[in-house]
Amino acid sequence: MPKKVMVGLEIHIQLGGRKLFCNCSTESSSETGNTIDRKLIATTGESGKYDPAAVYEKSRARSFRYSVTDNSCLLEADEEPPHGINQNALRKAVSMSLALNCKVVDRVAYMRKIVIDGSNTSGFQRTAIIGFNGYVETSKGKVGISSICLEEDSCRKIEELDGMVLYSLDRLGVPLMEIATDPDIVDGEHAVETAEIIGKKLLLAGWARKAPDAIRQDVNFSMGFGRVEIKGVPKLSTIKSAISYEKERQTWLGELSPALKGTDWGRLKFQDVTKLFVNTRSNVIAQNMKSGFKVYGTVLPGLAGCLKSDKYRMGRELADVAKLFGSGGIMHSDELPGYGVEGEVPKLIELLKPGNGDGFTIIVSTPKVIGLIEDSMKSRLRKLESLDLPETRVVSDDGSTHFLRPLPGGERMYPETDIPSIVVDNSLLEAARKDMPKTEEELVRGIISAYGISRQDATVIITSGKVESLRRYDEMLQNSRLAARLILQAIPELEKKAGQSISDQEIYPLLEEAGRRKWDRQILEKAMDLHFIEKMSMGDLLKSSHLKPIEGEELKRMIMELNKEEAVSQKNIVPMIRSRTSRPFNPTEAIALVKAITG
Amino acid sequence: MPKKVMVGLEIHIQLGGRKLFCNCSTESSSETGNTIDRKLIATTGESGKYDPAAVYEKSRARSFRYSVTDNSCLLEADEEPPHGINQNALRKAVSMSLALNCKVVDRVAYMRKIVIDGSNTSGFQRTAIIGFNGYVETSKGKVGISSICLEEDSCRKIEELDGMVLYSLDRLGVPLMEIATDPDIVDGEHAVETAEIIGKKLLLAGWARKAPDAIRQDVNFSMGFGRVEIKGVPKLSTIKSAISYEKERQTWLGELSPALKGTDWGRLKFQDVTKLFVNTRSNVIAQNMKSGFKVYGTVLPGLAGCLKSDKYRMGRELADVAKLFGSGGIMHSDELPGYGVEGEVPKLIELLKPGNGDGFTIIVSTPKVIGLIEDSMKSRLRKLESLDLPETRVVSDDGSTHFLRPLPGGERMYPETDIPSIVVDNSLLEAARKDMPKTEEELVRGIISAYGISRQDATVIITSGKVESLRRYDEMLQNSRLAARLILQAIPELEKKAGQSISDQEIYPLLEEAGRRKWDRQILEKAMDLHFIEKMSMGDLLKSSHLKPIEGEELKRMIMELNKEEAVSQKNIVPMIRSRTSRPFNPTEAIALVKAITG
Amino acid sequence: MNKITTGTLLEFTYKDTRLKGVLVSISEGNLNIKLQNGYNLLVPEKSISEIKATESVTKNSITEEKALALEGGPKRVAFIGTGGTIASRVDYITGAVKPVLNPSFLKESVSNLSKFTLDINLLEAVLSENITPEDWKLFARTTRDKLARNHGAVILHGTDTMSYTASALSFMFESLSGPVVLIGSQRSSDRPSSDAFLNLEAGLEFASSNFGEVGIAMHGNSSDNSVVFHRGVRARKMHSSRRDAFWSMGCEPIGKYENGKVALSTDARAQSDETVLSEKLETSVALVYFHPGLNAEDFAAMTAGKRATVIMGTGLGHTGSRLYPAIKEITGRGDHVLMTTQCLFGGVNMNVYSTGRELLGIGVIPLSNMLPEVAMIKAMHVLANYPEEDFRKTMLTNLRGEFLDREFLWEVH
Amino acid sequence: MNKITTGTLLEFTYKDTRLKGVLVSISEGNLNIKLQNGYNLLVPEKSISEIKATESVTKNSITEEKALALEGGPKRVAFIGTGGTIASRVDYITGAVKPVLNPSFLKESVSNLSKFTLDINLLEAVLSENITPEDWKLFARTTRDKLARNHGAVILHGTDTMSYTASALSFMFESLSGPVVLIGSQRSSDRPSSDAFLNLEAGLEFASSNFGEVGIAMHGNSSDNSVVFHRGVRARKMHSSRRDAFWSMGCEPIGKYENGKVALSTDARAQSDETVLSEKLETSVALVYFHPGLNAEDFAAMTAGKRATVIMGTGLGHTGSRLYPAIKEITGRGDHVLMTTQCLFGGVNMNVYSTGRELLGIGVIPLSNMLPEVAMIKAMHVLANYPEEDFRKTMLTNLRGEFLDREFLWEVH
Repeated sequence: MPKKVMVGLEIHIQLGGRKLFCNCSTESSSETGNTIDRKLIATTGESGKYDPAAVYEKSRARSFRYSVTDNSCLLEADEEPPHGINQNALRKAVSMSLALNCKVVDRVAYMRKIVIDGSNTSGFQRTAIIGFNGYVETSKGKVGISSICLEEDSCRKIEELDGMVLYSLDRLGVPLMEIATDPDIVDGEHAVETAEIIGKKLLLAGWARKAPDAIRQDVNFSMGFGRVEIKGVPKLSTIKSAISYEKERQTWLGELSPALKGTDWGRLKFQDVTKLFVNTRSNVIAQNMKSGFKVYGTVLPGLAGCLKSDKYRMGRELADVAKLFGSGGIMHSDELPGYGVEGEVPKLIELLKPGNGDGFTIIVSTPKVIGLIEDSMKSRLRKLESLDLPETRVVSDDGSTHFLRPLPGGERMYPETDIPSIVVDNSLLEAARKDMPKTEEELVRGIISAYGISRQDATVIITSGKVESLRRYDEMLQNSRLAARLILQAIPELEKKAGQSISDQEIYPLLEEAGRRKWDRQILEKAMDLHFIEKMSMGDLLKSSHLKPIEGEELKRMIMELNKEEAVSQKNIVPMIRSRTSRPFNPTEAIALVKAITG
Repeated sequence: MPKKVMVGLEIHIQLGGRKLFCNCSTESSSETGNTIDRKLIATTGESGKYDPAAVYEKSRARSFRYSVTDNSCLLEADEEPPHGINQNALRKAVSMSLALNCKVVDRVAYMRKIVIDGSNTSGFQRTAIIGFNGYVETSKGKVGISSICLEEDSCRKIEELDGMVLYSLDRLGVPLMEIATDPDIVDGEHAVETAEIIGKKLLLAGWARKAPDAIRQDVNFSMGFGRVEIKGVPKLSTIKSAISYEKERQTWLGELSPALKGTDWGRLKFQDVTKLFVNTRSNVIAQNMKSGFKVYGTVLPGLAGCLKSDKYRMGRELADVAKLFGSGGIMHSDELPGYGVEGEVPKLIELLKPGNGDGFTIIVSTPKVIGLIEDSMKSRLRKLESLDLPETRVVSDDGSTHFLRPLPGGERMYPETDIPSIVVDNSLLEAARKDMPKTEEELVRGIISAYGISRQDATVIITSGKVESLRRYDEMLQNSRLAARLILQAIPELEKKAGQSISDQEIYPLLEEAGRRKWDRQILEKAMDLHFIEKMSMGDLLKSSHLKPIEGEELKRMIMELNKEEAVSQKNIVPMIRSRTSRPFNPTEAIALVKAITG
Repeated sequence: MNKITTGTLLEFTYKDTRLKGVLVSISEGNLNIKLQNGYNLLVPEKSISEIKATESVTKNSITEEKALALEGGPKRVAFIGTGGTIASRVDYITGAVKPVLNPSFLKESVSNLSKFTLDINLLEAVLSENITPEDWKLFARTTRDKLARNHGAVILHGTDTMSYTASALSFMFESLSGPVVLIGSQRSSDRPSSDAFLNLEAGLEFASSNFGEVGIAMHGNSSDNSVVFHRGVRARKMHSSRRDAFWSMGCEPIGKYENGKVALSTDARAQSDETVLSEKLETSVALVYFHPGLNAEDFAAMTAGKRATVIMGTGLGHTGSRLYPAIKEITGRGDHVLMTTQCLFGGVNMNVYSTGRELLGIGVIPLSNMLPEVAMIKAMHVLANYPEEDFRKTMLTNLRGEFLDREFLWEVH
Repeated sequence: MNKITTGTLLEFTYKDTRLKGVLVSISEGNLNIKLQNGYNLLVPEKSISEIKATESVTKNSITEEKALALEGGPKRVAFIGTGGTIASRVDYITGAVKPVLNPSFLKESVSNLSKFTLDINLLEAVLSENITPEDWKLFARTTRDKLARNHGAVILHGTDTMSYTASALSFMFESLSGPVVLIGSQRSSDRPSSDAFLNLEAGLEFASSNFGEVGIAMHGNSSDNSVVFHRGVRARKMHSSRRDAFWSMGCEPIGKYENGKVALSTDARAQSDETVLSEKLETSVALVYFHPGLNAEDFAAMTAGKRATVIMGTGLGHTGSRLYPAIKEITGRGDHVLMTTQCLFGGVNMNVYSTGRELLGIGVIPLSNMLPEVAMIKAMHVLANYPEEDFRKTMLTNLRGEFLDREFLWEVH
């Protein structure tokens, strides 16, 4: 009988600013065009044994190409030791530990976690425990926080080519806070709630990178058949569907497993059946054959009717394996004839000779990997048969989960000797305590008092994670109302007009100039318009007459002239001036002038 | 009245082997693809004055691109000081000095001769006097040898682009022996004879590079109007025609000059007449206009009828100037209408308003250089008017000579301080004396005794300048007859078959292997065939069964088998074996075997 | 506390939390404990309580037989360990590094290992920064002995002073019956990204190729796609951490390993019928880095009693005139002063400027484009193995390719 | 013979030949005579006869007024000469080099000269290899005085020690009202191919740009198409003879002059309102090149009495353990030992290997990627201008860009 569902979360949050072990920015604006090619060799773990995930990766024998970006240096290229730890990131991790009621370690000791899928150029990820044994209050009781780690993010995968994976170095080394809960979560809704509570703390603190993938969740799921780690759940809503998918999957596997016991998996043996498909009407197979692929077929012992029925989905389990080796998937006996494969089916049966209860399948692949696929399918079937389910899975947008690789073992972690251990002393603890994420109410009050803006504006700024922007804008402009207006109104309008989002990095140079030249709102907004909509360069912009305000005598003259054309009034003067010039002017001044002129 | 014609020769001979100041070979097999771009700045000479040739070159404001070759190093790139002097080249220069009855200097002191046409990356040519005050006997008496210098050769010009000259570094630094005669030569025939006598000494010595341009002559001509230096006369026959061309030219200039005296050259003033040519029927002008060139026209004061008449060729003198600035030439009033320029002539006359006795001309050029052309033409006409004729000229294949640049002055030479002066001591003199170029008879006898080959073969080898090849071949093969056969027969046949010449550099690797493996003639010639005709690589060649001789038991077996097909005889056996295999065999062995078999 | 030995599985309370883990080490009052999730925790001894030692776990340290040979394919290569990152394995618990005793574990990571039969001699491991001329002699003798029975040799060496050792062996071996290939690694072999594996793979191929030189086989660029062979007397470590730290100074490497194949330059010296070793070295040689702050007293102190002094001069081979009296003193007493350039690229040419000519005048020997470190080692070799009167001539003779005949125009950036 | 003075036109007989030429010089028994065809002949005094001194020719040596200013366009640049190839003209008869006294002759060869008004101060010429810290002070004071009246300054300097001077001035100037551009040349200005002209052209443009750093303007490659501006504290002469001898070590130059335009990196420090000079220097600083032959006694001799010792260690910053007692002795007495790497590229990181950790333990200060020579000069500056207790902190603070924040992955060959 399946036991109680136990769910734990691992929430990963990228911190913005500088990278964890070097001085590179967490943001990239370009690639350099340089690439480096590398291989990673599975090394034995601490006990002289190879890590199962590593052995598995080794069997895929891929090489890796890294695209060098402007926010990477020799460290990301694995060409120099870490420079030391980013003190800001460390303080934030300590703050978060405190905020989540964790114990903070006395010494931070970095570890190397072996990862040889190429996502780390070093072949390991550097990670350290900062806090442990905390908790967070939820509507369904306390959920324990088992650990808070501060680690380096991995490379961003760009594409997977034949035997070669292309990664970008831009994300490698971004500080990643990993918050792991105990398996105290009882269901999908509870998982979402827990994630939301933790996520909001971070969001309010404004520490996370402003990027779509800045927060990623992993879900640890178990119902008695071992822990399944579901990687990279992007949205909160997906957590729920992933949990329910996985629960359903493990449930039917539990039902099916007695029937599979004792099957001779050795009979799963691919043979080249390409000749049967010379005149196939399946477009996908025909096209693949044209590209030099072959078609292989095998009996699937005892799997007839379990591959794709009302209850069972063994086909998917096997397709997951096929896909990992670059194959598009499989076509199996529960769905054939179909996909344009019709006439071939009798010939396939004749050739493969499935026995009673046997299914069969075909796959498009190459001689180079078909042996690996066969081995992997057999080993997978043995595990499923014995309900030995621990593994790493990946989630699709629809919440379905797919086999990714075996779970890594404890073998894969050993000390990072290049980084001396860091003493968490009182000054760090104090700084962290000061910096602790505040509640929304605390934040709102802080913003109001610091910047003198309305409660409503402050709340919007806080919940949209724009506190840091407000601080920087205000620092540059020395005008907190203008800074708030930019965030709440001017920039969103500009983005709408431009049809694209505008990052703080892009707007800073303008704001710096605005502060230096003491531009008022009109000029600044005009300048933003010219720069982002009319694409005027900063250089030209600063020289442009468009930004020279009409004021004093000049404004007066213009009003007098307008008055000749049509009688001006305090009411019509502003639109009248606007229709005449695109240069900025102060409406108050114009109205005052009209008042003076018209008496 | 023109005075007596006086002719002197400067004979330049490239020496083969290593370059003069570095360890690069004098021979190049490839370019590296790298280029460097340089400018040269006219510097003041020793007296603080600019050299006239330098000033002239400066007015052309060209930049230079150098193609880096495999036989160039930092020295050719003007990126390091000379390594020291090539002792072999120095010895040869001393030998030649002795052979030409010169005094040899006690100390060799290198000088820098400023040259800023880009042909030297340094902007100067390094040169030193080795011998002076010698002579050579000719049928018309002694011709003095004023000096023998050992200098570095200049860059090879590849092409001249708009404002940029492309040179190759391959030739730069090749040791160049410059033998200058006194102006004792009385006519063209005498010049050819003198050149031949000196040339043969070098040819027999085998020191010259084996290259088409290894020997170049300059002719110094004067008949009372100053020294004209005619550069780069390639063939002996051209010497004669150049001298007679130049004599004729100076003669008519002498006749014409009184008539030109006092002409107001300031009236030569180009104006843009492009609009007259919008619908021209001259293809060449139309095409140039399409490429963005303009047409300019000017009056040529007092030159009507002198431009191209039975006696006078002032048109050529002006065309030479135009060509130096990238223009195709000129079209002048003595040849118009013509070249498709017809309808425009009246309009040109209307526009330019030539006075009585004035000619006019048009030229295709650009606004950038037309001013320079105008200045140069005026200054040239002033010189011709006053019969101030010294200049550097260049010769065409037909013997005609053309203005190149003003003669360089003594200003342009100053000490090369990077090279310490070299003492010519007794050991050097002795070595040079031993090495002195021998007479043909001495050489023939030496070759016969050293290599044991026939007088006839020795003579051919000597007169074709192959003595050094013979020495090297013999050294490698340890077989002087085979070496001689290669030179006299095998290689010429191979070259004919290959349709191209085969250099010693290309054949050395094969000969080295042949010597090491003690190949006989058959195998070697087979190997040469495979390598140069069948283009088999050296690696494949050495592994090839083609080169394994058939001998002993194997040869015997083959003869026995052939005997079954057709009765073998001492007469037919060689062609029979040849028809059966392409592998080498020893005909004498085969005949002996036939003898033994047929008894 | 002290009763608990490392390797024991502990249960203990730390910050009100009950934890379980293996004791890895104790230092400076901190327990280093490996938790069950793989993380190590550094715990101040005084802040833990309720310790319970549950069981003793077998220590996972590497225990292996010292191997003398590793049978494989027909190519016989001597495998000599001297220490360094490449000849070590990491203890995955402490992160500490231990010398390799048996290279058989490399079978998994060095793809061509089975092509070779290794004749193994792992010398006592020494950190390469601690290597002295005495060690060079040991390495040389070991190599000579091994070459008698093998085609070539690979020498595992720390990268810090690898180019010095390569220079020294280059001079000490008058002739070689096969290649001697020094291999190091810039990323330790515990890392999946270590350069050790490809360097070893290439090193074995170089060592079984047909030539007779001492050199260094390391990555040619930052990618894992080629390894180059630098002539020992032209190699220099030019980056403290990159894989391609070693450069052939002013010339191309003489060998390249790429796509499983070795390509050798025609420049590579041929192997000889026998290996001849001249192991004597005169260590009384100074290497002086000239700079504006170096005064005559400093110079005198650095060169006192030295048989030869190699100056890393400025530019084309210059020093301040303030050193001339001290230099004259040295040449006057019959000892030698040799000039190289601290620019490292290009050579000295002391004819160009008056300073150079003056130094030549007081007996300084200009060493063209010989590298300063190589000059120092060559002086050690020449002083010990050649007659005193031949010193100058021998220093100026190109014995092992330490002089470049030509320097090509390459682009620097 | 001795009665004939140089500059006299002689007729004489040499080897039975009657020759005519101007006597240029007499040395070592040889007359150096310039013949009428331009060649110089070196004639042993004893082998000539029938000498006739015909006339005395005006000596063609350069005689010029020392200029104080050169009026031109509105951009005011100080023009400071210190010596070196670039600040000299050749005597075309002897080939000897003389200091420039009046830069007006440059008008012909430096195309943009007329854009500038030069405020000239030609200091007594000194060969750059003879420059000492005292000279740096003179250069610095002169520069400060000139900056008060000009936008920026160019300093003509010999290339041998130019990077040392650039480092020294970088530290000595706490702030600068404009750029200070050191310019040298690798080909003397008598050559049409001299790099001096383009370097000067670019140097003047850099000196009139808006930033406030000390650096070196020299060719960026072998072609005459661009000149780069190297930050003083990151520049090093890396080739003895090439035009592009100076490299920005491990980073891009901060400025580039190409097609008549200056492009500055955003990295370039802004100019300040005023120029502040801290000219004091403590010269008791040693620079020690560590190598396998360096023993503890040598080390002790080189560092005796020095306030600070900069070690050019191996790799990531190591020395042999044989030096530890001597190092401890130095740190024990309160003096300083600083670690850099002889690799020159990359930095020291003394946490990676045990050797590094031990050296840290005995008080060695690791200087990351600071260049060794720069470290030595910075130590001179810091010892003289900061409180003793701030030495370590100040050495580790990035004062002038001497530390690289990041090193990019560039390809080396």
